[in-house]
Amino acid sequence: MTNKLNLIGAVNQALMNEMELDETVVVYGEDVGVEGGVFRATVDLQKKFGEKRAFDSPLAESAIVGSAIGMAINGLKPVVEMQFMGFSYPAFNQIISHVARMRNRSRGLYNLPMVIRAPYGGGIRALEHHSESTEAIYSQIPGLKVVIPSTPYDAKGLLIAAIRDPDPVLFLEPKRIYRAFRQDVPEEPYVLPIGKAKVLQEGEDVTIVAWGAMVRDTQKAIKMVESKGIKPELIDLRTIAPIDRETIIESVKKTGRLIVVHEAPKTLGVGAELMAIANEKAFLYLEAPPTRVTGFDTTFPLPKGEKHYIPSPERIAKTIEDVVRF
Amino acid sequence: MTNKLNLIGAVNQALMNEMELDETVVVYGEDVGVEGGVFRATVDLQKKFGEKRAFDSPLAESAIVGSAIGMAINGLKPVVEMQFMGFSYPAFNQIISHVARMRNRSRGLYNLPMVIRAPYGGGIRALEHHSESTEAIYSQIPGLKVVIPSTPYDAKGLLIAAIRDPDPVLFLEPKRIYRAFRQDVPEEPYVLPIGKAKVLQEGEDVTIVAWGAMVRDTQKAIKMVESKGIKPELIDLRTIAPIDRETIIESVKKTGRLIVVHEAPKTLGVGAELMAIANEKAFLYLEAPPTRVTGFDTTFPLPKGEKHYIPSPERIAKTIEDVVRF
Amino acid sequence: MNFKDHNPLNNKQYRILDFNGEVVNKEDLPSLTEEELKYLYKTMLYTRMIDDKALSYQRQGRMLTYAPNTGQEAAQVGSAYAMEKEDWLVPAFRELGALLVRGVPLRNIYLYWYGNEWGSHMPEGVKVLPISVPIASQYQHAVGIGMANNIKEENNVAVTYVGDGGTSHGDFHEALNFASVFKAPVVFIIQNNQYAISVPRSKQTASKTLAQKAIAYDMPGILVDGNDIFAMYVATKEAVDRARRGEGPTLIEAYTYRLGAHTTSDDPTKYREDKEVEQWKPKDPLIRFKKYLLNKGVISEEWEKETLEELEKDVVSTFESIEDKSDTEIEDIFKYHYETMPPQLEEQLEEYKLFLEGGK
Amino acid sequence: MNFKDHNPLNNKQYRILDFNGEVVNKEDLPSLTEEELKYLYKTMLYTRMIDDKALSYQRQGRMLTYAPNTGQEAAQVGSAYAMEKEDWLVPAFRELGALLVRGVPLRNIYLYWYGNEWGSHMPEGVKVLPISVPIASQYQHAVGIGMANNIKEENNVAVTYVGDGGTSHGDFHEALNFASVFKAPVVFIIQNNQYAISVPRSKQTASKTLAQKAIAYDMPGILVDGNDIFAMYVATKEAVDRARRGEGPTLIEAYTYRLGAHTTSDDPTKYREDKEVEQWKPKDPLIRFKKYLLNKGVISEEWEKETLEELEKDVVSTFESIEDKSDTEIEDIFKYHYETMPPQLEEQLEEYKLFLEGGK
Amino acid sequence: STEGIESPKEDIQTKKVLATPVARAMAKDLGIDINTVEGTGPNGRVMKEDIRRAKEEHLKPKVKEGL
Ligand SMILES: Cc1ncc(C[n+]2csc(CCOP(=O)(O)OP(=O)(O)O)c2C)c(N)n1
Ligand SMILES: Cc1ncc(C[n+]2csc(CCOP(=O)(O)OP(=O)(O)O)c2C)c(N)n1
Ligand SMILES: [Mg+2]
Ligand SMILES: [Mg+2]
Ligand SMILES: [Mg+2]
Repeated sequence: MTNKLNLIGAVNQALMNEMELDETVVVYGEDVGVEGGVFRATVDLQKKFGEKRAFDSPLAESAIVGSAIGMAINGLKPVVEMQFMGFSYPAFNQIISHVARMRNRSRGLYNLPMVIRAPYGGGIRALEHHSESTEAIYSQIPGLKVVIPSTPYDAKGLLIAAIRDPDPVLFLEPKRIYRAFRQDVPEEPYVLPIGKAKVLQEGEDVTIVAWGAMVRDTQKAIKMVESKGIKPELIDLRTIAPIDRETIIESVKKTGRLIVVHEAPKTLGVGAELMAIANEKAFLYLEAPPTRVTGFDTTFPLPKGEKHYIPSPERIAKTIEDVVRF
Repeated sequence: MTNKLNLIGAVNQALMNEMELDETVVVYGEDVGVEGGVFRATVDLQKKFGEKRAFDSPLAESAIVGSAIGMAINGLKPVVEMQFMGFSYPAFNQIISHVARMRNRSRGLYNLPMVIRAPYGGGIRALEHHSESTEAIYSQIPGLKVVIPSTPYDAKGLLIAAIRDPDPVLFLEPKRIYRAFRQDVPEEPYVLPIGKAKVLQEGEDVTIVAWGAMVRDTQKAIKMVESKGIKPELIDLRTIAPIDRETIIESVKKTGRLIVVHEAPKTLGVGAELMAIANEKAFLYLEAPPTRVTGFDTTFPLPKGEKHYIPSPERIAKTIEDVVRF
Repeated sequence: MNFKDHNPLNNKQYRILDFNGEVVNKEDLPSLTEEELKYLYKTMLYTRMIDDKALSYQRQGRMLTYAPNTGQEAAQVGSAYAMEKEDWLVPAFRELGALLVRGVPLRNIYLYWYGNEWGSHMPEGVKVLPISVPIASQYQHAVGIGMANNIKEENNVAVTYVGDGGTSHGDFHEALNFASVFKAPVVFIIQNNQYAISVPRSKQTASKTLAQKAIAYDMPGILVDGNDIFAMYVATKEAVDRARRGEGPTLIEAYTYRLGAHTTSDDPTKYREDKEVEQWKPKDPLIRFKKYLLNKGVISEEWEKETLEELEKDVVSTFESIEDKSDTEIEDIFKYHYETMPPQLEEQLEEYKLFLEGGK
Repeated sequence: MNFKDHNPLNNKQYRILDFNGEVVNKEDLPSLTEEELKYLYKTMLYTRMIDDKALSYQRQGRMLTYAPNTGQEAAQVGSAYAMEKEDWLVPAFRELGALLVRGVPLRNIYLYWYGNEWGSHMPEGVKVLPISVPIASQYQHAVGIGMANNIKEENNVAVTYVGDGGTSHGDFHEALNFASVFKAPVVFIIQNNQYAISVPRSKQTASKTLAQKAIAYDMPGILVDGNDIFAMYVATKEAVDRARRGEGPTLIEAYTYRLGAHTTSDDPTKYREDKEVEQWKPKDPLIRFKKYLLNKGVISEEWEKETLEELEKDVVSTFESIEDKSDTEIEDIFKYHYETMPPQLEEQLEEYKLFLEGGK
Repeated sequence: STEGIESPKEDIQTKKVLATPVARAMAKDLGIDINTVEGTGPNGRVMKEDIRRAKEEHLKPKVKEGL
């Protein structure tokens, strides 16, 4: 059986499925219980599984993550929510100093099968701190996995995989497309592999890598350039850490060209790493400089400026043309 | 008049000079006052300028940085210390959400002329969290400047520049070389430009970019390869954010080759950004793939493993040869 | 009044006006002129009006997310009115009444919620920090302001606000601890409006009162009826005076209620009973204060009607003066990150402008 | 004993043995067997011996930075002894005595301070978390362990430690608040050894006691003479029992003194008077307990001498068994970051091994 | 890594040739000195096609060799 679900619905169903199957899964965070999350990702979990397994916490991100560490050590699989990625920073010390390090610190004794969920990215005309994309910060932390789905189907399969993963996973949900479209999503639980990118569209002229909400904008851009005879290959990175280098490298070797599209600022964004990888692993195949289309090196603007910030399909399309015609 | 100072002495003198000249400069942090800092960077400041301007704070990094924000808004120039870079993370929310954003948030009204100092990097056989190099995390935050000196002379000039800078500066001190060597340092205050890299050695075969303690290791590596007729150009990046692209690009155009050396993990390190810049700005000049010599994508090991982690002169030398012979 | 007489462990609210606008604590009744009383009430009406209009603009799709203050006007206006010209206000994001008292023009406020950073650019001489969204983080800024006052041997005070939810945050604790250690002249106000979005106060912390958290720092802490403008004014005044006298910080819990939604994106019927809201409605701080003022003959229904008309005009014209004219200038996105734009930013700005012009 | 009888605001230390080893609170004297008493004293001696040897190895350049526990043995051993087999210990980094009581082998402890991660790989069945260096962060892990116990309806308790300095940290506050809201079965112990490196307790916080910080969470808080092993044992036992009964968390301030340096890198003469140290020396928890045990005839000087010899042998042979044999295996640096090494790490490991072999 | 291609470094040219890495790789493979190839790309950049053409020209019998 499948249902037409949007991305937030798929997240909710993934949680439902796993809480049903595995009673060690517990879900908590700010407004997660009674209200079911400010985006309704956790709606009905408390009704269905009770206050013990889906509950509201006090307003304290460090303690949310810090307590999840203890829970994970003590046999549970906590799935905690940071209400927005921009409010994950009070938990930064717990994440970098403990979540990512406990397994190595204890030489494999204490693993942390926990998930930190957070809506991320801009484009919903929100207040300050509600629009940022700092995946590059988290993706450089050894010991942490970072996953970003771009469709309802992927969201469900990747979130279930994240919950079942023996290692801690930061699961970032592109809030701009929470309700953008629906897809057939199987009712049953299923997993998609963490650490594997997905070739969404084969092509030969240029490799384009995107993730999260930017996948759709990139698809729009591709539509624009296809009419001009350009055949891009589109890869949805899906896992930002660890990066699926194999898929990227293979594609770049084929096309000789790489464009990375992300919403985050340019400097030290994930684009830089993908460009570096292309250099290290496919240098002699390069026919044009690996390139990035990104947000500016600025704070994400308040709503009246945000349309400038997020790379538009037009900006992406222009870059594709530039790179292909290089 | 000059004195032979080591790097920590130069830091101390820079603070002395500025506190003398500018009574709005105040220095505080954990163990900063009576003790003069666990590395003695702030020694005698309290004696000289009193408890009001150099003092111990409670053990709370977020409040140290958070209060410095208020001070800076209220007319002072706080220079606060994070005892180690690995303990700056509890302050991460204050740094990314406020320090870096206050000026833009208020459209130029509230600037924050503050400095956050922190010893950073490994190689002193220290406990966990005492050896890390996470400059890439901070260097990607719009609104923040990140400076790393590699010599006593630079340390003094750059720290004074940081204190006088109208914008917030994260000043990272390579603790491994705090006492490694002495240099003639003028007693008088002087500034070196923030945002400018320094060509330490001209050469034509390959551009090598390093900073902090890795500069010296790179110099050792260069000695090794020079005997083989290789002439590297060595650039000390000095300011990690914003990067002095001009100096890098000019050099890469000349040599056609780029190697970045850093102690931080490879993935998403500053090396990736420099490689990306080389691609964007000097692609057609590249005769070999831009390359990096870095720490592993792991947590910095406890002392019995640290010798493996930090790129050794031998590892660097080998890479230079590989790249030049490419 | 003396904080010593108000042990927060007794869980008794400090009050001057009761729900009917009767004075129950004559001794502490502040001596304010009629002009001042009118000003206070008018500012509360203004606050309410700004909320009401913002909500209706929002429903019409003319405004973005907005966080209303309805029910908390006394806590905001009363406390801020205790400040002096040179004092600093360090708000969270639900202190509209306090911002108005401290001289922030409505234009700024609406610009901010309308999604333009210029809203946080305060006019000359207005010592108010921008709205702070990361919960409790602003408490530490106020501490730093206070510490700087001590260092500079200046006499100003910082007044800062947080919600009940914010008391759970680490930054709250660190701020109070710093302030007490450094005897920083800071007044910490908690607007306990009983909810942090959907999470009720009872789930936020197990302590009987939020004011009692002051005991952890040997700091005076007082529980105040936050819907009583006189109580808020007097308690804050005493705290401000203490701070100015060099006696250090104070924690004030303003016990109040968020009559509206958390923000316009929120639907409170999901997590609280209408009954509860109904019970709080008669405690509306405007009703209470109005009764008092009518009784005293300070205002009349007439006066209120005229005032409301005047305020409405002001609110409507201010909103219309920014509506559809407040798109962010592209340069502004780049220009204010550093005193001088680094080459990277200049390049990005240039490239983007070229792109918009359709050029290479 | 009942926590209600020990209001932390009174600033009176809970005590059973006085400085001379005399029982001053007969009622609360725990009924421990001679074997138990000997075990406790022996463990204190062991702790002291491990410190002494580590310091001398360090001076000889055979050991790295080490954080001594001298003076705090009663606080550590007494509290940990109140735990049951299935309880969790969540240490900071200065709880050697507690680790020993909970079954952490000295080999692990020395390996850790010798700079090898295997020191934190606890043997099967030892429910002790690794040493936690980021101050106060571990308090939250203990809370999570406690919350999990509630969720799983298990009966275990988590006991966690922090220093006086750590009470200033945001994580401390958030942990206590969470624990009280969720009634987590956690015992929070503060080893107030009067210093955070160089910063004295008086500069750390303005509160009279650290125990009174419990009031902020409506949690029992008790100030205990931390150099009195019985008081520490009894107070912790009551807290552990309470927690196990589902009555929630407790905060215990162990009032003690760090007789040694912060770590071997620290020189305390820079920031404290010898006089102060001298005043504390007679309060050494070992002296007090020994007097009691000698008086009671539980031990003899003979027994102590023999025990010390035995312990010294153990300590020396353990240290020598790891000395110079504990270099980190290269693979170990890579292998434990994830259950399965991602290709990047495999490649980096391979490349590095190749490099070491001198290959390409 | 550097893909193991071994060849001694060319003499340092006073004027840098502009070329894409793929063109440099082809030149190397085909034993062509990229510095002698005329680039037809933007700003005289040496492209894949230029190397291919250079190779073809290189293979063409030279006129003066006819006897
Ligand atoms: C650090 C942080 N975490 C989460 C949020 C999201 N958030 C915005 S308001 C709010 C509730 C705040 O409650 P309270 O402190 O009681 O203030 P109130 O909204 O009631 O005025 C939350 C969780 C935030 N802004 N900052
Ligand atoms: C978050 C953090 N900040 C700073 C440090 C550096 N540091 C290590 S121990 C210490 C003092 C701790 O004092 P206290 O909590 O009293 O414990 P004690 O050392 O006395 O046992 C400091 C500042 C740290 N480890 N973690
Ligand atoms: Mg400055
Ligand atoms: Mg609230
Ligand atoms: Mg201490």
